[in-house]
Amino acid sequence: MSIAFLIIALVTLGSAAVAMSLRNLIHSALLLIASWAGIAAFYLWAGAEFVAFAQLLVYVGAVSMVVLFAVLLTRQSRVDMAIAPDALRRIVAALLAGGATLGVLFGAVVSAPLPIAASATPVTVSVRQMGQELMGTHAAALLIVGALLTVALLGAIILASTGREDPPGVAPPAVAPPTRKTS
Amino acid sequence: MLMSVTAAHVWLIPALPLLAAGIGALTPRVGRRLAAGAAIVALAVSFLLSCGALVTALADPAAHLVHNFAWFDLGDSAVRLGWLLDPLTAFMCVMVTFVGLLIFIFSTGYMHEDANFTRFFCFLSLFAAAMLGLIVANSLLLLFICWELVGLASYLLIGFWFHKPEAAAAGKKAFITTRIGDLGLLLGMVWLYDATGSLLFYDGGNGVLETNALGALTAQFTIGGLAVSTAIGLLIFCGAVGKSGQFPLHVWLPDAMEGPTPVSALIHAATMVAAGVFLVARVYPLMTADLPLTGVPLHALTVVAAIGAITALLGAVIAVGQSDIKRILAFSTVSQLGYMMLALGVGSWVAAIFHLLTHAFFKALLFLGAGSVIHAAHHEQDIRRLGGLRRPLRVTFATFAIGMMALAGVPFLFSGFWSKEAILHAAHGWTVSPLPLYVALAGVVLTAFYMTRLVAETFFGTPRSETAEHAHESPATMTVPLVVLAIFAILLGFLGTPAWPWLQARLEGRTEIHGHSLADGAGLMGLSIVLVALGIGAGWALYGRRPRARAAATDPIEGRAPKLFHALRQRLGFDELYAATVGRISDGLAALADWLDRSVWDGTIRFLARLGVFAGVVNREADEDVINGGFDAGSEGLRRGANAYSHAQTGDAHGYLRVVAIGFVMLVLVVMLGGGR
Amino acid sequence: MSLSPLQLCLLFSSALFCVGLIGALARSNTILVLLGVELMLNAANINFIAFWRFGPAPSPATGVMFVVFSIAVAAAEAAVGLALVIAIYRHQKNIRLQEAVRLKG
Amino acid sequence: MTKFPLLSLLVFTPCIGAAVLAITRRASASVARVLTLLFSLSTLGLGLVAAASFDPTRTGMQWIEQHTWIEALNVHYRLGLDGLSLVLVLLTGVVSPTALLASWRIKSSARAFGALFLLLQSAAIGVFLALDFFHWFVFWELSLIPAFFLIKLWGGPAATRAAYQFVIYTIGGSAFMLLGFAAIFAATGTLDFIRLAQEAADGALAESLARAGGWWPTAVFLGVLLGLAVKVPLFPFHTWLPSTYAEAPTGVSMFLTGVMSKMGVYGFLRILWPLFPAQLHAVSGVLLWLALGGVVLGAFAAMRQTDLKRMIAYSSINHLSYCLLALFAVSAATGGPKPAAHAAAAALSGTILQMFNHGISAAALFACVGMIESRCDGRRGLHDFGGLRTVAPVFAGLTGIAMFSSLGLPGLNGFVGEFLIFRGVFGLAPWAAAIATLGLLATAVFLLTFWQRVFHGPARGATTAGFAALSGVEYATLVPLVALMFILGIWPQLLARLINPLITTWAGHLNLP
Repeated sequence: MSIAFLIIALVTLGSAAVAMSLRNLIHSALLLIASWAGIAAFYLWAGAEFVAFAQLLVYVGAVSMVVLFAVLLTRQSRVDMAIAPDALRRIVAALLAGGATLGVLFGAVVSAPLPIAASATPVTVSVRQMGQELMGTHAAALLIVGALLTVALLGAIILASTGREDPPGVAPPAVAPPTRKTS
Repeated sequence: MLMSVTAAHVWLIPALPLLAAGIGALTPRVGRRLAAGAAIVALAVSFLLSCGALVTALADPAAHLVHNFAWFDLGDSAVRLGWLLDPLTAFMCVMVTFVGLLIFIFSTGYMHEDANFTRFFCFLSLFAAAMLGLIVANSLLLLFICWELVGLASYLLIGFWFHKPEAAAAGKKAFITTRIGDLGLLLGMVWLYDATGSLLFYDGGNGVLETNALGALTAQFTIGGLAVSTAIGLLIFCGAVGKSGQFPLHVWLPDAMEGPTPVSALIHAATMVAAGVFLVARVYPLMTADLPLTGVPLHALTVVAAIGAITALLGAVIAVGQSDIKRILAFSTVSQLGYMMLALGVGSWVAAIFHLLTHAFFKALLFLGAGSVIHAAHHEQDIRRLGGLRRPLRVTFATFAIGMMALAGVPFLFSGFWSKEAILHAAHGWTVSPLPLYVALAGVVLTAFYMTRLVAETFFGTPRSETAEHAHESPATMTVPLVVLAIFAILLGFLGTPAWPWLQARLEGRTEIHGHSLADGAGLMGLSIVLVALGIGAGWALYGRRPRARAAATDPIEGRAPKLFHALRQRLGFDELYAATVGRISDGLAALADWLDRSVWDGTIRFLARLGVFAGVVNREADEDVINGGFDAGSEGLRRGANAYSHAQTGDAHGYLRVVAIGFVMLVLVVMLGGGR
Repeated sequence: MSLSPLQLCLLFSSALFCVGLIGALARSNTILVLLGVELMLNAANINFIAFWRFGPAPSPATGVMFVVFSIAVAAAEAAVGLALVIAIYRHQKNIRLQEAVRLKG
Repeated sequence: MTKFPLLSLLVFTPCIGAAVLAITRRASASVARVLTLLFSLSTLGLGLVAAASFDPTRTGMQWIEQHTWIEALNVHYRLGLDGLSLVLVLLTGVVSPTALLASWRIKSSARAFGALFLLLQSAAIGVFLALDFFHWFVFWELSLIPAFFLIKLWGGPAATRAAYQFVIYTIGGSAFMLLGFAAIFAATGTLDFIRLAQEAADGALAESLARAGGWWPTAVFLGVLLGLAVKVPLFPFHTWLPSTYAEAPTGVSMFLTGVMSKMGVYGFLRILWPLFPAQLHAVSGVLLWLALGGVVLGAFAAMRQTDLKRMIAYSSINHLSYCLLALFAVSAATGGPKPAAHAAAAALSGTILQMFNHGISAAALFACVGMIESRCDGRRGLHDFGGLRTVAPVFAGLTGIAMFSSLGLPGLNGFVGEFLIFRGVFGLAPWAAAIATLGLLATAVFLLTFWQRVFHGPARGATTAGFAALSGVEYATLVPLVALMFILGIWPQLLARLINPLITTWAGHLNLP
């Protein structure tokens, strides 16, 4: 097994774990960007270049920015950041649940009689091939994903922008009630 | 002297008292004269008819004159009943009507102050009708019907003073105890009906007591190798055991003394209790049918003899320990009925009937004498509190003494002596076992002893209570019957002496009389005379020479053997024994049945209902609205479930996620462990 | 014992999944919870690639296509999720998940 | 003569009475009572007409009426009368008016009570006369509706529960019966009792049922058995009975025990036994034990009751079990090697006589308890009274006669039936007769206990306050019943004449198909 994989895995897991445990959200976000980059590296290592680039673009580029914006938009005072009284209990519960999941998954993976790779040579997929696949076999899925993204972005805008221009006491515009309700 | 009464007319003998009973039932309380008059006149006419019937029967004593008729249709035949006239019937009829008539007359004096006077005569007439019907019946079914009616009348009369709880309880006890025996009789009857297709005693060759039927009955065998005739005979005997107060169903008879004294005299001494003896005598051909059989485990008559012997001894022994004047006489009745059964068992039914007839007279005399004493002493029945009554109650004393000597078997002059001799003679001649003879001889001593005790305590010595001091003789309506009965208690014996056994011969259907010299059975007779003397002497020595001084003084026997005396006073614990066994068992069975009902059957149903098969069938909780209750319960359950589930919706995203994680872990584990590979 | 590359990759993805899960369960900050979920999604994507690369019968592009779509959906999810975070913040002036319970039944 | 629709008149006159009562809104209570009584008496009158013109030597149905009703389903309106039906119609005719008289003083709305009662009476007669299962079942179920309302609206404190229990339990049972008959109809295409009985005798019925599967005849038989067993009731399906009888108003209790319980026994005799002789024979051993359970445990359970009405209700279980005991004994002996025609004739006659006699005496006893109850503020506990005979000797006498009739004293009506049943059962199954005597004994014990506690001893409890003398209406209730007890006890030929040829025919054809 290549050293590269091990390094990638360690970096990815390490940065993700540290990100999840830090109190500073900006740090957490930055470490997660590292983690996502690690995953992109894994994709490259595995021979899925297109996916790796997609990962970089979407996560490292876009999602991270959204996260940072969200963090900045929701800055809280120090008092608010105080650890909730039941935090410890929750953490223990989380560790137990996570540990159990980990154990079960590891056990499953190790004990599963997975077939050994049939071909040692990696199969490469050219961008042209991908394009043909996307527009051919998976055309419907592509359209649906497009629609989904559009709807999601519209929804995100509506959710995030609610009531900005509403004077207090006046009935919200037609789009507002569902927003209010869901929030 | 009389019109000739044939079998077709014999139904009039019971019908007249029945009519009188109907009149008595419909007469208002003020109509005392009408009710009593109707009863007495009816019975008097019945007596005359009975005499006519006796004349007819004696003209041809061997014949069984019958008159049969269909009661109702059944299948391709019919259920038939009938009337019978033969010497047995005729003698019994005369005895019952005559003794009954005297007791009716006595009752007009004895019951004079009772508010329910008319009712009393109604019941007495009903009893007389049923008893006479029983006697003239030519069908076991008709006999059974009258038998039960006799029991009803007895029940009503024992409980006549129903406001006394003891009287009401005694009536119930008598009815139920005798009914136990009657169920045996019922089974015997249906068995007989099933086996022979008829219940008529005599029916021109087709009756159950005639050769054809008896042959068929002895040819079949049943459980335990018994001949069918034996089994049926024993079942019928069960009825006799109940009615005649034989061991082990004798417990009701002493309690029956709660009734008015004339009732005790008529029903529980002279007539009804003798019905058992009469029944066995009536079906005697059936009882004896198995005697020729050899190799059968048991003959019916052996059981009869054994039960009779046990009862004769038991009654006499217990009588020694009693102190109520009527209870002593009651146990003496039990004992004497035992003698009669013994006589039947050892094969001499004529001796039994002879003793039945004489006993009826002298026991009725004794009871009426006791009634006279009780009446005179203002309802004081305890002999320890009486005493010295021979002076104020001269007639009563004289007649009572005659009755006592007849019962004790004082030789030659008194009827009881002759009939008892006949029984002893028969027991002596029984080849199966000598035990009945020994028992009977022991009973002779005891009888003489306790009767002497009774007379000595009651009539001799000094009065031991207020009431006894102020006793005065009863009115003529009461003393005249005593005198008449006393005369018959003496005379009747001469109808059946060994020298001139007229009665026995007629009963057996013979016209010629084979007398034999008294010397033939002189040994046995001498022995019994000695025993009687012994009993009377012992009684006089203990109770007569030094009379009781105070009511509370201890009994001489009690002083010598207190435990024995106490046991005798407690009647050897039979009541307690039955209460502890039969009573307990039936209570337990009742509790079980009730519990089964409440818990098991109802519980099963309710369980089914709960299962929702028919929601709310027995839903006690949803009392008001059972069906809606079922629906309500269902929707309430749904609502509760939804509530509980909505409590799971905490809104806590972490919680949800945790649950998902745990669920995932479980799923994977299940897949792994379940081998889902 | 020796592990095949496929198993190693799967172990890696499992670990990443659990890190995400623990983060999502342990942290009270809604943004971090979302990021934990994001990590779990990524772990799933890694599985797709691993099976595509080392699996028994690799078809030319299926695994890759799956991941592409998955990333697209994840992007949409992240956008909506973070918008929700902002909406929550506007309501309760913090983003503690355990306080956002007003939708409970 | 056959043109005259006598039987329809019998069935529907009470129905018309109910309708008349329903529309005469302004009739006063006393007018309503008299109207009810008159319409109710019509059954007795028409029943006597039928009895007078009845030809007992013909064993088939008489006065048959037949009209096509629902052609598509081959359902006909068919009525007929034989000895069995006639006896039961007469019983209804006697019990119904007396039950009405016993309810003469009900507190509220005599009109509604009368209408419902007449409907009930009509349904009962319909059951006894119908010859086609379709409307037989309609009458059978119809009887429940008025009974339900009568119990619920005029009953005691726990009447609602008792009414529901009664109706649901009975309907539950008859649902199975309906299913059974649906299967029969599907297999044979007819619901005519007589034709079905014919087919059953030939063995064709079981055959056509068995075409659907070998267990079908048994299943259908069990369904019908269950429906009837609940109605009679057969032990242990009797648990609805004591509370129902105890809670119902007195008149309705009289009708329930006097007539409705007979509907079940009638069903056994008219439907189950003729249609399923082989199946009944196969299970008659078990059923004999169940009937014995009813005889013995019913009587013993009565010993434990302290509520007089419940006690008499249990005695009803005991008495009705005698009927079933006899029938099952006959069925058990059917097809056996022993020529048992005589015993069977006795058992079957006993059953029918017992039905009539029990109807009379149980109704009278309920009437007596109702009279006690109405005078003592609704108290009817065994220990609430004492010395009643001192204050009310005539009433005590009448109650005593009813009681002794119930315990089978010879000379009164109860004896004849019981004697015949014992005679028959002994010939067919001797052990059963021997065990059943226990029931006789226990009956004597609890009835005498009743009599002793309530009527004897010093006056105490509710009795000390006095006891009003019987009114004319109450005499009119009790005296006819008591008179019948004497008449039938002394002259049973009166009824035996009507049923004997029929019984003889039945007993002569005890064959299995």
